[in-house]
Amino acid sequence: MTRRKKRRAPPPSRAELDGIAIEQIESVARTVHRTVKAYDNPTLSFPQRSLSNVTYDPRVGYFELGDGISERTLTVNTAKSFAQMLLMMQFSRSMIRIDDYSTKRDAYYVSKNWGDARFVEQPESDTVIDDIEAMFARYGVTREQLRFVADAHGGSVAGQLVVIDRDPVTGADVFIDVTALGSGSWTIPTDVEGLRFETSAKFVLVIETQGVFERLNRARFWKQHNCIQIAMAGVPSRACRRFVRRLSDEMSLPVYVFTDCDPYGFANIYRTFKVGSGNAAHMNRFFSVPGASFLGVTPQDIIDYKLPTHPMGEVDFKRSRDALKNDPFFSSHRRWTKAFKQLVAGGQRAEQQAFAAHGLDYVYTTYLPQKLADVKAFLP
Amino acid sequence: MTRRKKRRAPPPSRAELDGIAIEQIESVARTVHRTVKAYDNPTLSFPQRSLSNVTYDPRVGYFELGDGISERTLTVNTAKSFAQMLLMMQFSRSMIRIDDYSTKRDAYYVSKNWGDARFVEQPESDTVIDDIEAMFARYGVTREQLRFVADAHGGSVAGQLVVIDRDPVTGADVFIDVTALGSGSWTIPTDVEGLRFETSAKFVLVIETQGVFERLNRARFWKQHNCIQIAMAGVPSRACRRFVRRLSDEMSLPVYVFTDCDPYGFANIYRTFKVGSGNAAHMNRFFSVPGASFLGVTPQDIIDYKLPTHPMGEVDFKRSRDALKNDPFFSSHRRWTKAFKQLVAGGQRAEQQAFAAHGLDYVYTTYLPQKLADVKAFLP
Amino acid sequence: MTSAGGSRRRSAEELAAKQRDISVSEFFEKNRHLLGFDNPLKALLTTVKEGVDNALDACEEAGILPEVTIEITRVVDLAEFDAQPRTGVDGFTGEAVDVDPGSDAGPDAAPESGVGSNGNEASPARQAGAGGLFQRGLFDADDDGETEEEEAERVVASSKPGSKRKGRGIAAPPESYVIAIEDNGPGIVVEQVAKIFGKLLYGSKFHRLRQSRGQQGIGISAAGMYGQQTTGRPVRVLSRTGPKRPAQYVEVALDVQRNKPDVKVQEEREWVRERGTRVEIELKAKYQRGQRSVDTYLRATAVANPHVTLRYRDPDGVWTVYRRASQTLPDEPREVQPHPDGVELGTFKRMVETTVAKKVGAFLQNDFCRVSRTKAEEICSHADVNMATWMARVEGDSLNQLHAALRKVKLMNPPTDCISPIGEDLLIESLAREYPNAFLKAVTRPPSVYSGNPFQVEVALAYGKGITAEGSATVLRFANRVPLLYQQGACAISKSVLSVPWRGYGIDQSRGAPPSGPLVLVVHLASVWVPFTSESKEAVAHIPEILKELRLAIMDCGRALGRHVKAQKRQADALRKRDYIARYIPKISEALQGILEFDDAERDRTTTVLGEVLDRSRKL
Amino acid sequence: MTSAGGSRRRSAEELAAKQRDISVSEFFEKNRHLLGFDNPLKALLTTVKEGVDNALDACEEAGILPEVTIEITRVVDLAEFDAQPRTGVDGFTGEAVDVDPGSDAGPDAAPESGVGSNGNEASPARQAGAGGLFQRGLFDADDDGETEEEEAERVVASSKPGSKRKGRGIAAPPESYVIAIEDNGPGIVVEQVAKIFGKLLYGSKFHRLRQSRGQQGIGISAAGMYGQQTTGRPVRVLSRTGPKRPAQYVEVALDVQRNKPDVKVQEEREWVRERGTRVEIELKAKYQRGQRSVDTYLRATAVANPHVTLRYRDPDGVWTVYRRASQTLPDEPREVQPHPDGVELGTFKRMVETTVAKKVGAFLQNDFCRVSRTKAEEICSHADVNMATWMARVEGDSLNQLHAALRKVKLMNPPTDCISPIGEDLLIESLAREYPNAFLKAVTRPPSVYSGNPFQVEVALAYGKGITAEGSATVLRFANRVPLLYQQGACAISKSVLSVPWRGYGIDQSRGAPPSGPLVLVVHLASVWVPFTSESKEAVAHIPEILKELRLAIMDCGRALGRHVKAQKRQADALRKRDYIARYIPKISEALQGILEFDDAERDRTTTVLGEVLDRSRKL
Repeated sequence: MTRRKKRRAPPPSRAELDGIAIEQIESVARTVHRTVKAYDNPTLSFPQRSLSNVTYDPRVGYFELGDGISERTLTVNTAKSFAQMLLMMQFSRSMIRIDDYSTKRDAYYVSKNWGDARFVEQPESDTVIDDIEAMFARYGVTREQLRFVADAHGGSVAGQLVVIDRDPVTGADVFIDVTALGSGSWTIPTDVEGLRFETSAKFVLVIETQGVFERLNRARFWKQHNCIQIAMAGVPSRACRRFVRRLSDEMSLPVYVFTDCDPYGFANIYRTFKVGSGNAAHMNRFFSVPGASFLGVTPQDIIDYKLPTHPMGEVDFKRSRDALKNDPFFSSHRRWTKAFKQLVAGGQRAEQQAFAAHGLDYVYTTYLPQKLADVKAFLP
Repeated sequence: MTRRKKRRAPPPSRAELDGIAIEQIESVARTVHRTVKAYDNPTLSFPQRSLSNVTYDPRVGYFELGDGISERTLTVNTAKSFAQMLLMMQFSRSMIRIDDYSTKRDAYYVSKNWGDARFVEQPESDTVIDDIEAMFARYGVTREQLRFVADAHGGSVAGQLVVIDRDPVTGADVFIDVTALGSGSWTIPTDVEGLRFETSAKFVLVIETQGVFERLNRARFWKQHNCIQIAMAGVPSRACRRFVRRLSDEMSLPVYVFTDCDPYGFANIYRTFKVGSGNAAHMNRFFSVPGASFLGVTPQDIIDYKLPTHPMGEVDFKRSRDALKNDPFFSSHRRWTKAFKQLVAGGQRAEQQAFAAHGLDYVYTTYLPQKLADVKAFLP
Repeated sequence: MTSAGGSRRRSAEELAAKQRDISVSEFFEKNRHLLGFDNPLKALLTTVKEGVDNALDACEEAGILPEVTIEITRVVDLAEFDAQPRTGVDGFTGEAVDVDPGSDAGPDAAPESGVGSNGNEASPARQAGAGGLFQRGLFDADDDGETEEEEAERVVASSKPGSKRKGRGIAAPPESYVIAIEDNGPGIVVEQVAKIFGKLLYGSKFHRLRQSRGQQGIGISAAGMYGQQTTGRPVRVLSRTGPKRPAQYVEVALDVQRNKPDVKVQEEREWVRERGTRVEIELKAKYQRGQRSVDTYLRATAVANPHVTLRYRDPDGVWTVYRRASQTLPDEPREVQPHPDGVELGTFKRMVETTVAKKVGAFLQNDFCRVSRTKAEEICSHADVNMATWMARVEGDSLNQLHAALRKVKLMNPPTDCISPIGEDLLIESLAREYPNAFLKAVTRPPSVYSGNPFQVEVALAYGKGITAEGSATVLRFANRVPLLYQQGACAISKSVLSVPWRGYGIDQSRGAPPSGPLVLVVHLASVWVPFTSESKEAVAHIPEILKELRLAIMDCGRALGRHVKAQKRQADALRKRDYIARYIPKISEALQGILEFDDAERDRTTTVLGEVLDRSRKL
Repeated sequence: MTSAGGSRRRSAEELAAKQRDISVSEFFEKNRHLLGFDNPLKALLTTVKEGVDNALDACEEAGILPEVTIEITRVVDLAEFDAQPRTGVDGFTGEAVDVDPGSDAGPDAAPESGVGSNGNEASPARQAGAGGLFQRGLFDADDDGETEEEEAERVVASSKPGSKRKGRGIAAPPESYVIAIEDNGPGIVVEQVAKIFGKLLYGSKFHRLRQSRGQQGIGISAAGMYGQQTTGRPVRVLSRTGPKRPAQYVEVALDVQRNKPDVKVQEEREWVRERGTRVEIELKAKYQRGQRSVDTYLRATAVANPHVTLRYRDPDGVWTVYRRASQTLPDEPREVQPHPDGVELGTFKRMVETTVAKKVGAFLQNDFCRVSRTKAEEICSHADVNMATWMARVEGDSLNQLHAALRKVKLMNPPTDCISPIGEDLLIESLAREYPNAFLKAVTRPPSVYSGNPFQVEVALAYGKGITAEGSATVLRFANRVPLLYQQGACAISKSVLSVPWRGYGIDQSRGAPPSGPLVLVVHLASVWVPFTSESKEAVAHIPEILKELRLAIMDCGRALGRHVKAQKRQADALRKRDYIARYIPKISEALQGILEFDDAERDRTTTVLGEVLDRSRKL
């Protein structure tokens, strides 16, 4: 294992991050308290999380929240959700104080102690957490800093990478050599903020399916091509996106994404990965990977590699129309527009596994090497 | 890290396993060929994979296939599926020969080269693979030996364990110290047959949700209680089940399962984990973990720990009725019958995360230690 | 086969020899389904309906508060089981009808003076509307799983005696019934009895433009004809026109080939009743309870006729009494002249030929309603005809022009005293008896006109407590106070109910379906001429003007209902809000305390202030 | 309100003074929707129908192969736009009708002799069934999205001239049409013309038990009355009974109050036709193409009447000709005596009173059909009446007993020469012209009886090539060779089609829905008395006996269809299996070669052997 690169700029320490988060929470509470004492109705404001409040500027590189602000002024009708937001902020502050964290589901159960203000269904508490996340994202505080983490599987990592974690109990550094995990791989944890990296890899290959990831891992593809492989297993989790983002930023690595050739692979997976999603735009500044580019499978690959296909369904066509018409990312990239049009014209979609029709090893002996020979040709 | 136990009986080597599989495939093909040459209609026979052909004997410890046999005699109507079964066996043999493997999806795409005998939809090829798996399971050959592997996420491992894998390319031993992965964990690969273990752990704790798994991992629960933690993330994958089975068998470790308190957790997760599933009974002899017992959450825990609950839905009641009436496992264990009746009588279900209502650390500071103090009380 | 032009050729003369007159009774004897005698079940109901309609019309026209007794008696079929001759079933001896008011089993025949004070008491026999009237599906052909055709077929099928006659045609109905309808009306002068009951198309209502239940002079005599056809027995009538005159008993048959009455018996009889008429018709029929039964029909009749007392004895001998709720007769509808709107050329021509007016001006003013002198002049000027033109000179083009001119002048709608609606108050009273705790609303629309015929629409609804919330709303249809039990799907009333945007009023409604929820709708169409889709008077035709009025009336009620539903919701909201303040304000203070770590006194102060702030903003 | 017993009291005498006779024409003038004149669109079709039905009946009864010409002419409304008097629209001058057979635009009036050889050629004008007749939904009220009521409303609405008259009643139809129906029949003797066209309920068919299109003697005179009512114009008739007699022209109006003809003009005229009748009726109406149109009606008429030639000129002046496919007249249906089954007591009584027979035995044998001497004796013995009893003595109980006895004796079904079915061959020929490549099957059931009326059911179906496979099957309904266009849902024919288990015949059918797929059904009910649900003759009533026969006939056809579908499927299966062997056997050998690694020669041998093994097992 070689350690070619060191991290470039040290991220703020955990203690610093914690201090900022607590100060922001208290500041909001103080304003509310002050307003009440002045016999006025207090207001909590946070960015609108609707699609209409999203902008895309290719120079920024990810979907941004616009200036649209939701204000929740305390009235009879809002009393319950107002109380719930403040209670959730209080809960967040207490977690920071004792260095704990919770999933959305945990938080939902914690609310069961709030008496009448408890949540009846988890979607209600999820919404409040999302609102709070959006509120504090304006001050650069992420949800993870507020100590709300995702319960989702974080994705798998294989390849030329050493992750420097710390022991959660002792706080001592732990060096995880990802090359030394045999046929297995390393699972990305839900909170990746404190991780540091050492790597000699030249790029990160992000793969849609676990199946193709494992085939490449078995073949030690990452060794041959000196890279880091990551399996998203569908739409990437927040942790996975943040992990790749940090790898990309701090290790200056290009990121190549390899998905199925269908509107879901293009829009829901790749576009989300690269520029974020419209309805969670407040967090894209932390979670998008603007440095990513699209390796394949492209509609042209279907032709060039004579791939077995499936006819596109109605939902595929609808997604394509939406992407071409309503998605600022695709419409600002002519090559993507062309690719979508080619896809729709062909009416056929293809999967990563389709290369198996040419032999199980075809994908790593032929397709990927051929594509990697010309990374400039990747879709933006 | 201490290495208290060594594996007890060395499993057959890969080469031995491969030889057995190839011999069995060729034997079937030879019989077919011989029959044809005698101008007779050849027959392929395999165990019926229907629920009606499943038996449960608590002394065996898992659901077994009965004596029901499906015969596919070659006629005009069966010509296509007959050809597909033989072609799939040929494909399996060729994979063993070149030491490759494929997912079901890969196999589906490989069939695209079979001309008229190709599959149109993946469920068709899945069925053929299942039939072949059942056919060869009678000779002790697993699907993994036939080189068909699952595409599913295999589960995460943390705790007192060293996995001895081999480098897929060089074949050299690779030692993976699972204690040294920081806040992350080790992903179980799809094929666990060749793995060996070293551990000082006293038990294996199998956890339904990734969220609780991570909370315990962060708290270094496994260090404190000297155990191995495994996250199933829902119904356990074949790899996860086989991995735990081998840990249990070869390291003589008791296995404790920790799921939600609902019919899904009891029947679909725990029962599948321990005795296998009815409609894939041919593989239970390899994949079930008869040494497992059920730690919780039990219906009695709901009362004892005052857990927040959700009302059971219609589907929950239906699953409970099915379990009580049709499931030989539950009906042969009086304590489980009682537990189900208590669940139905209460009409409420509870999740692992529900302990968060008493504090985020309650589950590992209070609940689990209290339960582990009396493992004899675990449900069978 | 006979080849063309072969031996079959017949001359026009040969064919002409076969041409014959057909009497209207022969026609309807063969087409009795047109009059509602499709099957034995329906024949029973139709006969009761025609008898009750006639009795009520007669009483009202004579200015008498109606009391009608209906008795249905099952009789042994003499032809098959009994060779003994018979006279009368009952009712024609004084005792049988003179029901003892003190008898528990008998009908409630308390004197008029006592009825007022008893009006709201439960009567001893089965009381009207005892739970059953507004039960869902009672009037709803579509709700009960059995369609009208299936019902009819079952009736026919069950009337087949055994397998011996299998496949050889429809057997006669298995049972005979005597239906007796008795009223306290003015009686019928003896000379008219034969014609009224023994001749189709004879009556007082056809030529007048005035609201009445009967219209054609065909119903009761058709019932008599059906009875005669199926049992061979004539209609029996007992009638008395005043205390000083004797009661007259008449047995009259109908000579079908000539449509003429054939009087079999005519004699004086003793009768305890001072005035009134009793009609008995014996017919093959089938009696059955449930929807579209006589019981249902009478219950509904009582709803739409709160001024009527009905006493009913079913074939099992059980009496049911529906007492009147109102002591006043409805306003008497007046006759009107035809309105120029909707008078077709043919009718106009006939009016020109038969008028007594000498000159055009007078003709227009006298023979039409709503034509003043000014309007007549206007019409004449349009037609280029002089007001003083002699009527005898009106022919050819000038006639056509006059007719065309009628439609060019804007006229007032016809007068509406020819219609007598039930009225919003009485409708609400009727519904309130069933649903004392429900929301009630009634709307009587101003009269309107279709094809020159005035009509008026009334709608009442009940919503909420006491009404089943499951399934579709119940719709009760009435035409001129007569309940409509059959052909709900074909009726303009049902169509209008469907067309109203119930969701806008807070009522659930699936696309193309009736509204659902705890809702009962009573819809009444009153008109001088109700346009039924068939002579059996079961469904109102889809006349655009009527559909429009129905829709407006239903929407009127609907809007009131919508306001009620909204108000209910507002009230619930206000309660919820007060509750909110009490529950969530302390939580806000606790959360602030948790974050800012101030003391409990400050927390409580914050709670107090928050409560005041919110109370103030709630009032704004 | 007037209180009870107040000033409103009227006596029976006062009320009696208002009773009046109502003429049948007055009745139907007010109830014209009962006769199919609900709206202007339907009035047009009904008038054409009645005229064509009469023309065909007359020709057939006279033994003449019918040739009927139908002309519909739009006319300017004189009352509004034209003050000039008029006589006739056309047709009453020799030239207008004497169509030149060589003219391309004119109707195909080739002489009889030439038709036989031309029968299968395409005719020059629009040919019958040119793609449109069996198009799905043509006769299907439920398929076209517009219901009959909507259609009617739209018609009424669109006939309202402008907003000026908004809400003031229904305006007259916007257009007048003259409908002329001309036939080559026997003509009508001049004395009869007035009564036939100027009086309701006058005709030759009512009193006979014999299959005919018209039944009541009410249709064509009702059409005339409607025309007179809406345009004021009388019916115009030109008729000639033979080459030696002059043609007679009659203009006749109907005196509605007295139901009497009122002859306006009667004179001799020149006419090129040797024999025949031409009727012209002017009426307010609306013309529209599409389903339930005149065009559709005539096309369907041609299908069920292959012996008829129809020439039709639509309002745009375009001629369409439907040539006869058969040169033979259908068998002439005979009159029959009533069958004892279904004779009700009332009818029986009248027969007893009016018979010419002197004694009971003779009465039973002469006045009923299927009563032999033996059977008469049997009846008498059941009734305990002597065969020699004088008829004058039959009354009271013995009459009832005789009537009851009629039903106790097992009799043959009525004779069936009173019915004339189309026949299986002609039905198939009709369908084959539309679908030369489809599977065809026709079934003519043996005659049966309901209520003493003989009837017969025929069903033909076409399936497969050339028929749209989408949506429901097309069902064409006919009664006595007359197409039924309205009220499909209410008709016994539709019900029977629904009730048949189509899936058993390999045809898709959702629960409660009609069968679907490339299927056309022609269903014909012939009877001496077709039981329609209403006088407008649109739907057959649900008579159990008829439903049963319909079902049997449809199932007969269905079974043949099932065999056809199954045979098709077997054929397809065999093909598929041969294909299977060719495609998959080599794959098995290849797989075995891949596993066992034998050489290509062994692989090919294996393929050969496998093929033989499978071929053998396939044959077993």
